[in-house]
Amino acid sequence: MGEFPLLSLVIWMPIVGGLLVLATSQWPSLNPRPLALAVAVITFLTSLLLYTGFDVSTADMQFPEKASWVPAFNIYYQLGIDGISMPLIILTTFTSVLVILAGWEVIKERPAQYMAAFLIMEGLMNGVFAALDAMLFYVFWEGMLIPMFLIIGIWGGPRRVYATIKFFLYTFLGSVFMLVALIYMHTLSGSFAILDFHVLRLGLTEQVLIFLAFLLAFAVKVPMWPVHTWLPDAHVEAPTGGSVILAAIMLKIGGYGFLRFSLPITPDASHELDWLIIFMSLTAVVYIGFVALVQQDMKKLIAYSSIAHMGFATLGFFLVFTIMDNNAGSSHGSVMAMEGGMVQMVSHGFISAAMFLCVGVLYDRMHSREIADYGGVANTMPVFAAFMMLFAMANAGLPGTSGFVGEFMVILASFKASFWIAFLAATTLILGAAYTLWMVKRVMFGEVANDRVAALQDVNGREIVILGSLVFMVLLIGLWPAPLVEVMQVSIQNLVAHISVSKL
Amino acid sequence: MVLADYLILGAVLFGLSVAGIFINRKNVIILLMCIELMLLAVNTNFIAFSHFTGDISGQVFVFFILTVAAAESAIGLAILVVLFRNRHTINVDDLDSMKG
Amino acid sequence: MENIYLTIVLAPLAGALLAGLFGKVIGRSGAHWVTILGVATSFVLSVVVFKYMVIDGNEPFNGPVYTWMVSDGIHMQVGFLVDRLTTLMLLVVTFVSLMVHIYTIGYMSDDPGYQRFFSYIALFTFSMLMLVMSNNFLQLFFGWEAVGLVSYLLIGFWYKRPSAIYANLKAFLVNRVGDFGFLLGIAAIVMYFNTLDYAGVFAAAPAMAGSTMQIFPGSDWSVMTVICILLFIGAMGKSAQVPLHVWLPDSMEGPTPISALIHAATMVTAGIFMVARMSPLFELSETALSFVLVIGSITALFMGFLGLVQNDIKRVIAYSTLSQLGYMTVALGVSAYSVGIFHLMTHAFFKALLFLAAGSVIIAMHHEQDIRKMGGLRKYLPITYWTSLVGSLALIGFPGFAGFFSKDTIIEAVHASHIAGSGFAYVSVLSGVFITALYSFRMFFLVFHTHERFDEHTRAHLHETPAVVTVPLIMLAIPSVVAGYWIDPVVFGDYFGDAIFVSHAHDVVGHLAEEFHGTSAFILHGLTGPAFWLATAGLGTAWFIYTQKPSIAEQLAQRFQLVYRIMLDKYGFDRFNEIFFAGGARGTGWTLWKLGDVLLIDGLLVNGSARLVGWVSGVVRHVQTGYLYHYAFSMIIGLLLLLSWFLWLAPGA
Amino acid sequence: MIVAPAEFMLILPEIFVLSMTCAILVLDLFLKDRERAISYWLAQFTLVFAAVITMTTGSGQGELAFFGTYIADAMGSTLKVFIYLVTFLAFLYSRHYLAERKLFRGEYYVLGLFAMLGMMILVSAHSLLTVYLGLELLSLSLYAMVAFNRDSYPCSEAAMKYFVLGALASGMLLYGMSILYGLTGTLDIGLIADSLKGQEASVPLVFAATFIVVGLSFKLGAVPFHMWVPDVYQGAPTPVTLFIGSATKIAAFAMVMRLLVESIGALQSEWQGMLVVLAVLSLAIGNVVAIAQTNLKRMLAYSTISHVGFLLLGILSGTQQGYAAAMFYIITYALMAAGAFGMIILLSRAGFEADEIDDFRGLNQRNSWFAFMMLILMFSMAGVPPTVGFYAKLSVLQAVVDVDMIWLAAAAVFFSVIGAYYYIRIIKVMYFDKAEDDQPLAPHFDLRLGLTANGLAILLLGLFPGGLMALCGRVIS
Amino acid sequence: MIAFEKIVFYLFAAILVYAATRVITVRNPVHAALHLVLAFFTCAALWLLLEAEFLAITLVLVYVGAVMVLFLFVVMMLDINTSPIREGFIRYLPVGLSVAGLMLFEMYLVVHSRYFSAGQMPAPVPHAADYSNTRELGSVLYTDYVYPFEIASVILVVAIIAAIALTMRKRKGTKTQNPAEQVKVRSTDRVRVIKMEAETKD
Repeated sequence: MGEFPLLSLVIWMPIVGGLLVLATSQWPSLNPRPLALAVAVITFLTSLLLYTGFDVSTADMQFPEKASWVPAFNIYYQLGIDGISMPLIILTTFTSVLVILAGWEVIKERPAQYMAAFLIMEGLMNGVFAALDAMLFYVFWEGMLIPMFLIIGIWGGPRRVYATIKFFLYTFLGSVFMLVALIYMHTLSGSFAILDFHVLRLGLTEQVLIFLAFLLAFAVKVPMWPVHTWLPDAHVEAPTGGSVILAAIMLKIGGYGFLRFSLPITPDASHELDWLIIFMSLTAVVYIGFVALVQQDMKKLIAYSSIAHMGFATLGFFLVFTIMDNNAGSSHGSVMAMEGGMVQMVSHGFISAAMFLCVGVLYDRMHSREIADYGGVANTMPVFAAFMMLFAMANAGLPGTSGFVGEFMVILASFKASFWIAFLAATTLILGAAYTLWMVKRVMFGEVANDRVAALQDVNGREIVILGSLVFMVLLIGLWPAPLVEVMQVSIQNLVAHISVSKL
Repeated sequence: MVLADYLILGAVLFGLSVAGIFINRKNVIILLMCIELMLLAVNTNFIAFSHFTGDISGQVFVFFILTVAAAESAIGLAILVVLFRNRHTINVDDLDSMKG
Repeated sequence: MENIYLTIVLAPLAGALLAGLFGKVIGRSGAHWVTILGVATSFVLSVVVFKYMVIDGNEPFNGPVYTWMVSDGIHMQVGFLVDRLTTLMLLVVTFVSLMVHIYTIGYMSDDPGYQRFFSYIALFTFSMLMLVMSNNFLQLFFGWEAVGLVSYLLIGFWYKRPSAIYANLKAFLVNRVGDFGFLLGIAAIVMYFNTLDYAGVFAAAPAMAGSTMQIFPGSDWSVMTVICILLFIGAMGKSAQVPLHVWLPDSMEGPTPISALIHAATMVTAGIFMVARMSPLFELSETALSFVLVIGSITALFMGFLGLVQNDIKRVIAYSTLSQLGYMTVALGVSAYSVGIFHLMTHAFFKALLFLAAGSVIIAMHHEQDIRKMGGLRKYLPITYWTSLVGSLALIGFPGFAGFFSKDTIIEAVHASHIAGSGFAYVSVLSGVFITALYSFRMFFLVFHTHERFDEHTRAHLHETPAVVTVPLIMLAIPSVVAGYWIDPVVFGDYFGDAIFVSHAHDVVGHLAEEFHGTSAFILHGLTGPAFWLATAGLGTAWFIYTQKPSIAEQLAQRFQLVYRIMLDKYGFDRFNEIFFAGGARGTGWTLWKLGDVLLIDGLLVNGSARLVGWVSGVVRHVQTGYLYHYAFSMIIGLLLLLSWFLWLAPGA
Repeated sequence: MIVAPAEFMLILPEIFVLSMTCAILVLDLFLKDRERAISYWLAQFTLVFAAVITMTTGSGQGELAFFGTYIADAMGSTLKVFIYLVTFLAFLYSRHYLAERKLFRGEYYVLGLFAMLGMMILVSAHSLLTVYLGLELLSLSLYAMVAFNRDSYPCSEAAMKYFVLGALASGMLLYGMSILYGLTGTLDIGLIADSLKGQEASVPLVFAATFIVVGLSFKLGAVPFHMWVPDVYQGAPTPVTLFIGSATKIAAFAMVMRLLVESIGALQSEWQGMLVVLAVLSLAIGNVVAIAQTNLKRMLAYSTISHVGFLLLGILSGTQQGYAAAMFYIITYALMAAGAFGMIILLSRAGFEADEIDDFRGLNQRNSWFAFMMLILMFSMAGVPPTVGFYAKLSVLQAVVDVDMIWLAAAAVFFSVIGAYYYIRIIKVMYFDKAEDDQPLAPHFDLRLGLTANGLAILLLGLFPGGLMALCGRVIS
Repeated sequence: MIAFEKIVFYLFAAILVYAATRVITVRNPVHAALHLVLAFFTCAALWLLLEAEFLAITLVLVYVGAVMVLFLFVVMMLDINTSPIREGFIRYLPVGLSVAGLMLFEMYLVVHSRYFSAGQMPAPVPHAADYSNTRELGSVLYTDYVYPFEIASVILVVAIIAAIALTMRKRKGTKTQNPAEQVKVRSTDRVRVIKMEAETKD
């Protein structure tokens, strides 16, 4: 451990690879796809070394790297991962491979730019998860917007411009206040190291303001109600790969931010304002659940379902204080809540990716996302129907799939906080099933709706590989979440212990 | 005579030039003349200060102001001529092709 | 033994996976062979377990298979608890399932989704086995949801039919409502017991009996009551108790073998099994027991009524299932868990028999299900006829048949119970007997007797169904008769041992056991009881009305038009759900979306602020008039304001 | 009363530039039109060699020369080098543009070099008098350059507006200087600072400071003294706009440093308030009004105004760090502005000005490399990492937060979000819209090279901002 | 002596203010320019009072002699229609006056404050009769202020270049001969015989 800059490799390999892929666009005869795939696969394999070399018994940052970067502001190129960030990095590298594959045939216009954008974004996202310097984090965090902005804008649907500008400005607005908060803390601590921020003493008012700044940034990213409205638009207009990355990873970055920044840096403010987060999360579960029910666009429906699912993650993260308050200071259960939130994030990464890829499979053939244009797809695409069914069930949180694990843990823990929180959270069992399966019913089942559906071709080998690998992950986590929970256990216990102590 | 008298005189000239800019909305030349008035106010200030502090540098400054102002007038009028050739007017109201 | 347990569970799963994933490779016969082999293995091994556990009298097995995960000190595992209760369930489930598998070969022989179907039913068996063998709540929930999933797949098996895909969605969602409560119940258990294992929970439960919690501020609720009611809500969903029963009749949209499987051995019995399994918890809360009792009574009686007005052969049986599930629930409510399970078992046999027989009729009638278009089938379908008769007699509790023993014991147990609601329950179950006999034999007579109401074409092709269909019928008819005689050890004996816990105060079965003097005495006693006479009366009434004077039925319907309409409307549950819940949810969703998201958040806040900025921009840019003097004014006024402001602020001003 | 020879060494860059300019002026008379490139190459040589001189003779300590009218210090040398650099870019980008429009005349380079000389003088001024004279040398040259395309009406209109307002601003500045002179009795910046050192801020001092701030604000283009900016940017020939938009901003920064910080730094608490007002107004008006623009040059003008708001934030913090941040900001901004206007030049051709935003439609299809360069420039202006624009904003915000003006930082970032909209609109046009203009884009090699270097510099400085940041910090302290 | 100085000051100050007022109010730019000349003259007189003889003379020579002549030249050359010049004059007067008045008021407050009072800055002792303001200025101009002086010279060069570059142009109507062309000419170039068909009357 340590010597070899594995994290840097995972960050920069795709970026450099992406630039190489971009360079191939100068020679139109070159096919950029194999190169892009190779880069993604190698990155994924490299990232697996992070898992194998990971020490689950410590909460310390592992694979550390540190180099001076901007001495004038004490900014370091400082990397390291713990049990919270490691699964997310692997999720990123894994999803990126799928995304490259998913764009293999459909993207005919400027494929090199497309592939390059995804690879570069992969590196940036890995950077977000690995950065231990707040400014480095921020650079990756914002830098990520650029490729995504282009992906939606260039390869997106008819309203792509509106969607992508909305996406960009929304997230940009969210993050700039975080920047101010980071700068403020730098002023106090003289350092931009996140771990220094964790132990930085802050008064309550300061904490509340910093918390709110973070909240805006992360809530937009997650997204939490009521700053979620960019997501349906962005998802609907983005190309399939864009939706996948957006749902599978970008949203996780918001959740990750809560764990890495909000909670440990401003524990007292988090305590003061946890009702707000819980309220917003439950609203996401219930309100968005209802809204998802009536969507007529498949991608929009899945986008809304993403919001609802991420509500579970944020709910899990912020239950700790209510649990302590209602159980005479005992935080027992909050580790489960937080782990549940994390598992939910990882699992949602796979499931939402799968759902968007499924919609992508249909969209590639029919060029429509309207539920009304479909019906009886199972007749012409039986294999696809089986995949879709499985992912829909996972989306509805069926035990045995990964979708269940996180929800289960969060609901169990939320009962400790309050019956009513658990009650509202558990409504997802009904709502989640309702909106997902209703969509499945209208799209997949019934008589063949029209000639276009009748002409559909079932999934090809490439698509089977993509969906099959997701099936594997979804079932693996669903049937045996222990390895996933194990890697984050110590880190989360450490986090809970840290935030249980007031900074005042 | 006290210093303040000269300063007030300078202020009056300055005020008049400001008023002139406000009142004259048509002719660029009058605007230029108002600016000359303003410079006159400044020069008077400098000379008065120079006199009352016994420091010659104020007068040197005025010397350069006069020099520069002359050069400035030359360029200004040259631009005016160019403008007139292009547009056949120096009416300020007509100089609004760029706005917003 | 552990390997045996594992094999019991995994054999059907292997069959399901083989048939499902490689259906094209192994072909149609390959599909039924692998699945039947899987289920048969399970059945044989279940018998082995039965011998090991019951005959050899070994201790129950309770052990983990693997650790699912550990979180916050709570070990979540997949593991098996195999005791006598489990053993009984294993036998019932695997046997009925095996029969259904065999039967399916015939029933589905023409269907293009043959392999898929076998895969599903094997998976169904797997799920149910996981459920009954679980030693913890996590796995229980897993099996719980898995049967929900497979029932969803099976009910919607004919996914082209709008009614089928409507029914399966409805089934899944209604079940989810139950699961909602169930999951909360599990959460409550984790909160108060910090474990998911039955053993740990049961051990700690008595100590928790007195604790209270506050759901609404200021009102203390017994923790055990809350837990039990929440768990029971789950059971209401799976075991189709009012008001979560609405999915069950609609589930008839699936192929008939499925109806048999769902209604007899799997799925609906899960709730009953679960409550029995949780007896150590339910015993701690009389409130919860009363709740169970009342719900069960309502279901038993009122769902029976609906059976009277149904004309679809399978629906009649479906309502009878509802009603019988009510009986089982009533048994649970009066703490007669063993009786409930016993009825579950007998019911599994005769109800599977009835469904398969109905399926046989349906095959013969070329998928005609309306009993008004049948009649006089006795001579065409002799085996079906006789087995149906056995099933019907068992269902109505005719003395000597399996149903008699279990049902009569339930009635007796209710009679003996003193917990709140038992009076109402007694009336309900007694009246239910009459109703059951009435609708059962209404159907029986209309199908097999009376004159033929079908066309020539149908008659020409009418013949007894093949052996793969009739053999299971006969195989099921046997236990439908003889299973009842097992009452002695199972109910009154010490069959269940520690598997079921009944507190002394509620021990009605123990009370009955004192009066039990052998099965023949029990039959004789039954002949004198009101239940027998009510059953006979029902049978007679059916005979009279439907074979002798069919006009009476119509007159009754005319006379009590309101009642008839209400019953045809199934008490309006469906309509209410459709309008209030489904419509309400869509309306809520629509309102929140259009009003909240589109109008308020996006329209007003997001696009609104964008528009505002744009508007301000458009207005402010006009300050830049293009006129030189305005620019000069701006400078001068700027200077003036700065001067005024900062001179005002300046020290010494 | 004798000027030591060493002092001439200090002003060697100025002397060299002046001599070369005069040489070019004379030489140009004898050149035929097709030999005009000689003037161009000479001008570029002048810049390169001046940079060499400045870097070799540059002095770390502040050394006074010519009786205190001139100061040679590290800040001055650094700023001068960047001024050469930006001027170099301006000349480089404008060469073919001018040639295509028959404007390729020696006077352009002579005036440009004179303007640059004015900037150099301004940067090294150590007396109110040299500040004024440097400013006027700069301004007069610029007035002439704006009107340089004398057959163009917008040019002359822009020049007229620039001239009148510039003269007015000079008058105000001079008035402030006169009062300041009266209060301190000296024109020497160092002596002024000395005499104010222990002094209480008095009403006349604030009065003088206000006039000086107004004069500076005009030069910077801060609201409400910004009105000339959009019109001049739009009206002037693009190469001149480039020059005004980039190099002069560096000079203006130097002027602020010399006049506000070094002379009346004692009044910091007084002028800080004024700068706060100006900064917030500039951020608000600049960003908001830019949204409504359709002309790219005009939009960039408003964007300049908003950037000036940021620059003022750094200055008003009143700390070394803040000044260094402002310096970093203005240098990087000058590079960005040079690149952005360079892109307009790149897309223009004889008879066609690519100064409307719509002219950038589908640039990614026509030439993805330069679309990418423009993308970097726009994101840098918006302050999105990993471009250098982000660090510029970061360092300025850091300075503001350090002096506990967090609300100001919050306001600044808020307006920069609004500002991001119009930058990404350019990107939208380039990447998401279809190209209407199917003329092949065949820029000259030197232009191509220059813009590529310019764009990549923005990116590389964004990845490794440490060096430049440290340099700014070092030369300010 | 003091009284005389006062009288002179107020007299010239009054004329100056009057002339300045006329500059901004007269209709005809030529008149305005002439009033400006008057203002310069009176101001020069006031500067004399301040013992700035050289600058006073320079003002008259440079400004009145050169700059104002240039102004007048341009005014007349451009031949501007004077009628619309005073349009809206009355309308803008109140705003203009109030802004100017306010500014004047503030300036008055400042310059009249104690910092510039006689106590703070007493009138200096008048110089002896042999004092030469010109010598004084000259002695510093080429020593202390040699650097600014050089800059000023550059400014003047710029002004020259700029003025020429902007305004000098080849006259369009000018006719010039090219002897080379004339020599090379051939007869065929001079006369071309064109064949035409005869026109017929219809």
